[in-house]
Amino acid sequence: MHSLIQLSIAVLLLPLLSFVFLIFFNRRLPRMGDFVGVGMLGLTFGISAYIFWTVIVQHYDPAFRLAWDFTWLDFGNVPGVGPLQIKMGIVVDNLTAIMLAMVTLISFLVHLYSTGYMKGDKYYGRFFAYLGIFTFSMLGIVLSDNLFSIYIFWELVGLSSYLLIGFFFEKDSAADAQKKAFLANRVGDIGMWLGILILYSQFHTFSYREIFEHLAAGEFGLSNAWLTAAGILLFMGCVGKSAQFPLHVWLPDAMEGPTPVSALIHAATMVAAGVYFVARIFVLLTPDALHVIAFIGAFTAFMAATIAITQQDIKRVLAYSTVSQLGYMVLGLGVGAYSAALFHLVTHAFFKACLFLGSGAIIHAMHHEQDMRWMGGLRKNMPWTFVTFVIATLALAGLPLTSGFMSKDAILAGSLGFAETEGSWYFYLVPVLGFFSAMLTAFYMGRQIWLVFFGESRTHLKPADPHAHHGAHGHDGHEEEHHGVHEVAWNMRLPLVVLATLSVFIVYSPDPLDGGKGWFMKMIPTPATVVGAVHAVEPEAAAAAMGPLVAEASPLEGHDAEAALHAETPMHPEAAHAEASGEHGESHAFADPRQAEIAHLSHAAHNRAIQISSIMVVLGIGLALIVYVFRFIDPDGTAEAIRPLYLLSFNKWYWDEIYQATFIKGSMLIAAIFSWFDRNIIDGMVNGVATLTRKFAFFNGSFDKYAVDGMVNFTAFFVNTSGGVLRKLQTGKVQTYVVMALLAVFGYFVYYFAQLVS
Amino acid sequence: MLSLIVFLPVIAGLVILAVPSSQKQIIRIVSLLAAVAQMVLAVMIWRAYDPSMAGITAAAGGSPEGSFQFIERLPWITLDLGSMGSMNIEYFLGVDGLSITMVILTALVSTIGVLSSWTIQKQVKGYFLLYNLLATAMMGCFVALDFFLFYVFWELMLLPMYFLIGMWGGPNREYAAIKFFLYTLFGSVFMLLVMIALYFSVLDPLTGNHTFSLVAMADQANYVKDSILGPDNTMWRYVAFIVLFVGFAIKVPMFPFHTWLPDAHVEAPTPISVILAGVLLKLGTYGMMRINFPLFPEVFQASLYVIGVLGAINIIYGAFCALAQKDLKKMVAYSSISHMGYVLLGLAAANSEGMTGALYQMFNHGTITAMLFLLVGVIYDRAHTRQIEKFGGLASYMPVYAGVVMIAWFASLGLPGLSGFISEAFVFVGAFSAEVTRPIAMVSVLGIVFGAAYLLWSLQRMFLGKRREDAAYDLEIGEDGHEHIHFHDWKGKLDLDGRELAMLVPLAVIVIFLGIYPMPIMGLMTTSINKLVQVLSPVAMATLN
Amino acid sequence: MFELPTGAEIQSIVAALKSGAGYFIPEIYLSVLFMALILVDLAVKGRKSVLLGWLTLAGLGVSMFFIHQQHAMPGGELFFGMYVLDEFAIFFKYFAVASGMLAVVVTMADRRFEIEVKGIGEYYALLVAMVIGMVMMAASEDLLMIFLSMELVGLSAYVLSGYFKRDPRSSEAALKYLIYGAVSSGLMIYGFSLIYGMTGETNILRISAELSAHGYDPLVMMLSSLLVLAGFGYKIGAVPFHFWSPDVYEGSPTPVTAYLSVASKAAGFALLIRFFYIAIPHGGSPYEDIAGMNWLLMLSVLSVASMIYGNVVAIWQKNVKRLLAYSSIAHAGYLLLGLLVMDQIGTQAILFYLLSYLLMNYGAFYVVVLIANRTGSENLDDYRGLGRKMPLAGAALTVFLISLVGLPPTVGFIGKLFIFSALLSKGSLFVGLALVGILTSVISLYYYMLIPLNMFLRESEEPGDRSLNPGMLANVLMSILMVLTIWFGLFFEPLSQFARYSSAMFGLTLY
Amino acid sequence: MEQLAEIGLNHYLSISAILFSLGLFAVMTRRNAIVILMGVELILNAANINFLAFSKWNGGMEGVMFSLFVIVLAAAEAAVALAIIINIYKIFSSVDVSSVDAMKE
Repeated sequence: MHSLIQLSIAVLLLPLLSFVFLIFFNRRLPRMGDFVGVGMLGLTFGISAYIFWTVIVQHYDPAFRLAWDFTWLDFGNVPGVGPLQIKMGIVVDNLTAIMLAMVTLISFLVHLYSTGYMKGDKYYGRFFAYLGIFTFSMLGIVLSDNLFSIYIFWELVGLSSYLLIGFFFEKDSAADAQKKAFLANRVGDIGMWLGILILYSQFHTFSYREIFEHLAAGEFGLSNAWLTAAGILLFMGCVGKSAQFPLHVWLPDAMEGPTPVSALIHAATMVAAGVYFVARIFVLLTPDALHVIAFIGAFTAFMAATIAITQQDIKRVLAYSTVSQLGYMVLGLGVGAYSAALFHLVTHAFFKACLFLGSGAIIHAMHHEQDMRWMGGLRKNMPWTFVTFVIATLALAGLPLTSGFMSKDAILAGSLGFAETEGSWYFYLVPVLGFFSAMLTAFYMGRQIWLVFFGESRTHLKPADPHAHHGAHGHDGHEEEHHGVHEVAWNMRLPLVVLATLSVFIVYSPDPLDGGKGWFMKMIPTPATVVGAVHAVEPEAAAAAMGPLVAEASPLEGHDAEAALHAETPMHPEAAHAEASGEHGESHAFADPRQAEIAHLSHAAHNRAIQISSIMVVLGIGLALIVYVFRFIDPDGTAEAIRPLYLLSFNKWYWDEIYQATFIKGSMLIAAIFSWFDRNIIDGMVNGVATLTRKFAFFNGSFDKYAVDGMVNFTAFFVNTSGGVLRKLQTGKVQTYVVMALLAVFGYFVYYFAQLVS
Repeated sequence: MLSLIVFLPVIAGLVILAVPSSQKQIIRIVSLLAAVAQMVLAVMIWRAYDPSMAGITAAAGGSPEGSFQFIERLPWITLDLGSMGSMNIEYFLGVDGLSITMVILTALVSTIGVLSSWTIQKQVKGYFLLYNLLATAMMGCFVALDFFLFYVFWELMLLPMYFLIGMWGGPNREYAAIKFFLYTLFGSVFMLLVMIALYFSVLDPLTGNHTFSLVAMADQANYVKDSILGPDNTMWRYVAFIVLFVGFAIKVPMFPFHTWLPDAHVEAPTPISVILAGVLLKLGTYGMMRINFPLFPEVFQASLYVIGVLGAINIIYGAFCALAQKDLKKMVAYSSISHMGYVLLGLAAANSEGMTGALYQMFNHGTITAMLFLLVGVIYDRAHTRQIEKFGGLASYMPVYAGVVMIAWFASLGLPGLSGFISEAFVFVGAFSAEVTRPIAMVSVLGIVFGAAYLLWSLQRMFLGKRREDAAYDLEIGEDGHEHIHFHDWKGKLDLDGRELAMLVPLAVIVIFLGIYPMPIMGLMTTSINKLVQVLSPVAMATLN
Repeated sequence: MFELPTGAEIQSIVAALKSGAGYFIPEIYLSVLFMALILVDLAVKGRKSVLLGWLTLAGLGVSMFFIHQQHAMPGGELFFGMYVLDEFAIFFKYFAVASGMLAVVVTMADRRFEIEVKGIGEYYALLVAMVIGMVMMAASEDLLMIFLSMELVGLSAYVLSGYFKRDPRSSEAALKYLIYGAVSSGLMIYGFSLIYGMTGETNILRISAELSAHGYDPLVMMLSSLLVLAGFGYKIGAVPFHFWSPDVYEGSPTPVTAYLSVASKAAGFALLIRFFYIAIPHGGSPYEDIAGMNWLLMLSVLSVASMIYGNVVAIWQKNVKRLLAYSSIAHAGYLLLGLLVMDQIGTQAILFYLLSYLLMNYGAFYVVVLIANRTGSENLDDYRGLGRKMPLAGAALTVFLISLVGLPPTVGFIGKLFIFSALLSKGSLFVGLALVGILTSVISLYYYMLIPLNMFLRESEEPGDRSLNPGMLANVLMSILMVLTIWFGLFFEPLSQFARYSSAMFGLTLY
Repeated sequence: MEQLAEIGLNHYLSISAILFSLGLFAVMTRRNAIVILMGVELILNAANINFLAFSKWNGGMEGVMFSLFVIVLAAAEAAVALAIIINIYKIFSSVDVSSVDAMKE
């Protein structure tokens, strides 16, 4: 087993250890054992940093890939299939390394941050335990090398998100939110599961690589429509997890959870897992599937942005912006801008985490005030927070010199290239929506900055609220609330600083205008599809064209990495080329003409994208300034003027109401109907029979009792009545008995006499 | 060995018979000892079991040795029936991959059941007598390889169950008990006819006599050409299959024969619910795998779609009914209807993944549902009500209980990392891989969502949030300033006490362990399942004719 | 016009009697016992019921020994073919004596006899007379003997059923039984006369020979067989000749009820089997129309009607004795199923079923008597909560009832098993009948379980957990019967072997 | 009318058939227990006539024997019956069988 594998296993298990330890012993430890969590995560981060260093910096190779697996289930010699084993394994490649580093870093920072934020909570220790299991399952998603295990960890992050959203479970809103989140994710997971099943049913394996190999070899038994379906269904998992339309409704509610959780799970890592998963299966997505993905992403980005404009809750604004940004990533994958999307995933993770932690600091300082209307002028009180927040905001808005700028523009460029490739007019909706949302993003972030940090404090405007902690000084004046709000302590400040630093362009690329020149895009080249034109070309040609994914000597058993590396490098001319001649290299790599053209055109569209998006961003910020700083336009007045639109946005396009009315009400109704059916129809023969038979007045009164007692269905009723009728023959008069017998004899006689004569 | 594990409880029962009924503690301890001994034996059998032997049918040459293990085969009844040769009934026990898992499950659950019977106060002696009789009957059903013997054990279960529900049950127990009795008897009497018909249709290849041996019956080559259930007598073979299927389906219980279950569960005392859901339901599906399908493979192949659809109905219908329940125990009862639907679906897949999933699901459902009912019992003991809306916010006041409930509930809704997930997953894998059941599988996945829905909803209503106004317990501020609750007339420990933990923790450990690494149980069954699938496959039948 | 027999003929007659007497010992012995009991009753003064009881018991026990002797003897006809000795007959001799002994036991347990009647002597004497009658019924091979033995049983039964003179129900039972019995035996004898007219023979072997040799007028044959069937049907209490039985069973003293429901039904079957198998000439296949009529259909109708009617109407009964009466009608139906098959396994099934019926039915009646002694009632509602007060009796009764339903592991289950095996051994021919039998037995579960339901699941009105111990002897007996019921349910080999051995009849080779 | 010129088997059989029917009629219609018993006697005697006639025409003794036994048993039966009926009269103070129907469904 390669040392990196061992290390990544350690990375995977340490947080689990922290969970197990804390869940059982947190009450027995000093400080409820938070140091255990922080320490473990620190260690985890250290190891992943080392992995990152070795993988990305040392072998600087796009095709780097390590794999190790073991037989988890053994079905023996299955009739019709042959020996069948289900394997579990780990894969370490560039993407994994980067994700590991990112996840562990943010998780570590959040742990640290929480020591300040959650201090004094009743279940302080349990909180760290939950964070531990979340980190564990998230790392599992990152590391796993097959669909089955990723599904397992997929649900486990769902669980930990469930636990953490409902951490304040005594609040009904929190309990509702956690249930909603879990169920919404379950719906997505069903799709994902069906997708997995489609693939398994064809290949009897879960492993990515084997599936890709089979696909590349054109062994997919069902029609192409099934393959598209598989892609879309797998994407449903992402729709659930990454809160894409139509399953986005859970994420804003998830803000009921503690803010560090929002930062870690619902901004940086878990919600990005959906994107990560789609990236993992990117190569098997057919063009049709990609179209669906692209449109859903674009629509989500736009819709969420419009909603974010009107929200009052500081965290909700960020939540919707998260949805919107995830929409971008999905859009990016949909249009084939693979690297760009993943790039945006990482950059977004950092600056959005920064924003959430910042807002957390504000909320903490404001004594759990979340409504932006009652904030304002905080820049004086909280300089550190202010600065980091602004940096992250710029990155989110996508201003030059920030990381967000590079990644977003790469995506938009990709979308342009995509639209041009596909040709017909409606594909242009994708880039249009993308650019428009860029403007909206800039606008609502500008609004938020202004409402929170600039102007005068509006705390005193807040109507008195006995329940709020700071209700004591609701109405007293300026000074009063000023020494109410202070900058937060170092353990909450440090994460802000680190994350803000990571939102600057230089970390990723020397050229502030082009991420393509950066190490990231080079290390994460767009893999060649295995389904596009694959049926045209020869299997092994396709296999070769698949780039890193299938390029291993002995795919099945775990093996020595060096060998793998030797086996790989020669097989990737394009990889080498890419290193040599920068971004242009990629386009030659693709066997699939469509993919090649997209790559080409999107590169061509690069500059246009920059120009348009910069204009959009400037427009957005300008609008924000006009509205909130110079007050040329009165926001409330405008809101009145366009009330329907305002309401639509303010009420989140009414999705919650719609779902409530249709699905939830619907299933409740069905449930009611079914159980009624169960009680009254299927089982109800009994009672129905009882009522029926009461009409037979000449039965003895105990009939009900007997019937309802023992009789199970209609035969019971029949048996009983027939009994009731037959017994009437028993008159008690002996002569009738005799007559009966004689009649019987006579009857027989007549019967056979008739037979004889005939 | 097997005889011992089967008849231990009866021996215990005889001992109890000698104990004066005033000595409740002794009676309990005796039964517990018997159950534990059974457990130990089960583990020994498990350790000594060789997973590479297939079972299902006889080994080459028609002798069960080399195919089954721990065989005990004695001539029991040998009658000369003149024109029809001699009637041979054998005392024929043995285990293969199908039974061994169920044997372990039975031993486990009946031990738990004894522990949970500790609270029974009324007529302890009679109770444990019947309980031990029941335990013997259940274990016997799983290890019997002679149809006659199987039938005897099968019917032997009814009477104790009738009295256990009827005498120690809830207010409406008479109804529930007689309903259970009539329903299940209705199912099994037809089995008697089929059994006799099979007897006249099958010849034991070794002795050349008619036989009740299930091993001989499982091999289509042993059927007499022009007998009533002979290979060419299609009509009667279909009839027999359907009759058997209905008989077993009633036990499962399969829609629309399920209505006895909610009543029986709601009325039965906790330990009996545990036994009922934990083991008895499994007998239905076990019977299908052991008897119904291998004996009539071609009919089975012909009716895959129907079975699958019925399974899907069970899954979804049960889930919806559970969603609508107000009584916690009734909800759990419907949930087990829903979960047994997965088993049916997996069987309908008729491939290794599906069947393994089904059998594994039987085991997991046994442990998980046992936990669920025990937990319901815990809260019922305290609050004397099971109405969900009578609770709320319990998580703050009974953290340990809430924790265990979390494990059980999530295991039941199929959360990965807990055993329920793996079995359901492979049921779906199998069902989807099979052409016939693919559309059914695509529909039944909805069950996953609604399963999550009713479980999470009940979880929220009972444990999260704050105490309701009309809750079944009072709130008070303890001396330490924290809030506490206390139930009316409940003297014991508020949170789980030692006995309850002793029942629940082992189950929880098993559920978690088998969720992470299923091979210890799954490894036992794979060979037999593959053999079964191979026996059932159309290929095998083609080679036969 | 008739010339007197010559001396030689008389010699031969005497010789035949002498030779026959050797094979006639049990009957002779029982007749002696009968007279002895009357004499003892006259001779001994004071309370002698217990003494007489034990005496009868012992006497019958001894007769077992004489019957056992007959196994060794070569079977064959006696007294000019009036009488026959074969395994079949021996079986029923055992059966009659055994059930007689059980009847005595039940009688000795029944308190009502001390209350109701002064002189118990005639009772036992008549019981023994009935035993003799039944012993002869099973062995008689001549219409005359059949008639005589049936009348012997009948007359003693009339008296016994009315033995509680001051109890109107008992007297009513006697009257109904008398009238019904007299009429049906009248019908039967008229039928006999017609058969005699057709064949000029009264020995059933020679009758069948005659019929198959010279043929017959189907109309007359049918009429006569119907009349005979009416007579037998009344003995076995099958629908539609059953009407007397519920009332008589309810009214008669419980031991008599038990005795009638088991022994006289069994004897009736013995006659039916013998007459049906032997007198009616069978063609090549047993299932084609015989003697111009479709016997198969007729008997099927009888048995199906009995099963359905008996079980269905039993659901309504509140009086346990009456309930058991109806159930015995149903059991006649099950037994007829065995007769239908008309082959050796069918006969064997019937004999086994009768044995099981002997055990479980007597057991049930015995417990009923014990309970009646304590509660003074045979009403279902008065059984509430008895399970707590008489646990052993409750358990035993439950076992007997389960066995009557036919659930394993009881002997009743094996009986049903054999019956259905006999049916299904004929392929799919009788599946329909088997289905009816199965379904009706499910119905029977319901009403049988009403009794344990009341005993265990319901609480009695009057409080107090006073345990009603029926006494050591009774407990032992109950336990023995219960254990036997279960033991033979698990290890029925000896019983079924015996039944098989006994299914051989003189002058008949079964298919 | 020719074959009726001399007494033949058919005459006897017709007589017995008529007797039999009368007996059945009595049994079915009469309320008085005694009369019902007389009806039974008629039936038995019908049988006797048959037996005798047949034994004369078949030329065998069995019929005669049979009828003798039937007569004897009829007497015995009558004795028992009377005893029972008297007891009934003691209790119900009537011998009307239709009034004796305490036991019924």
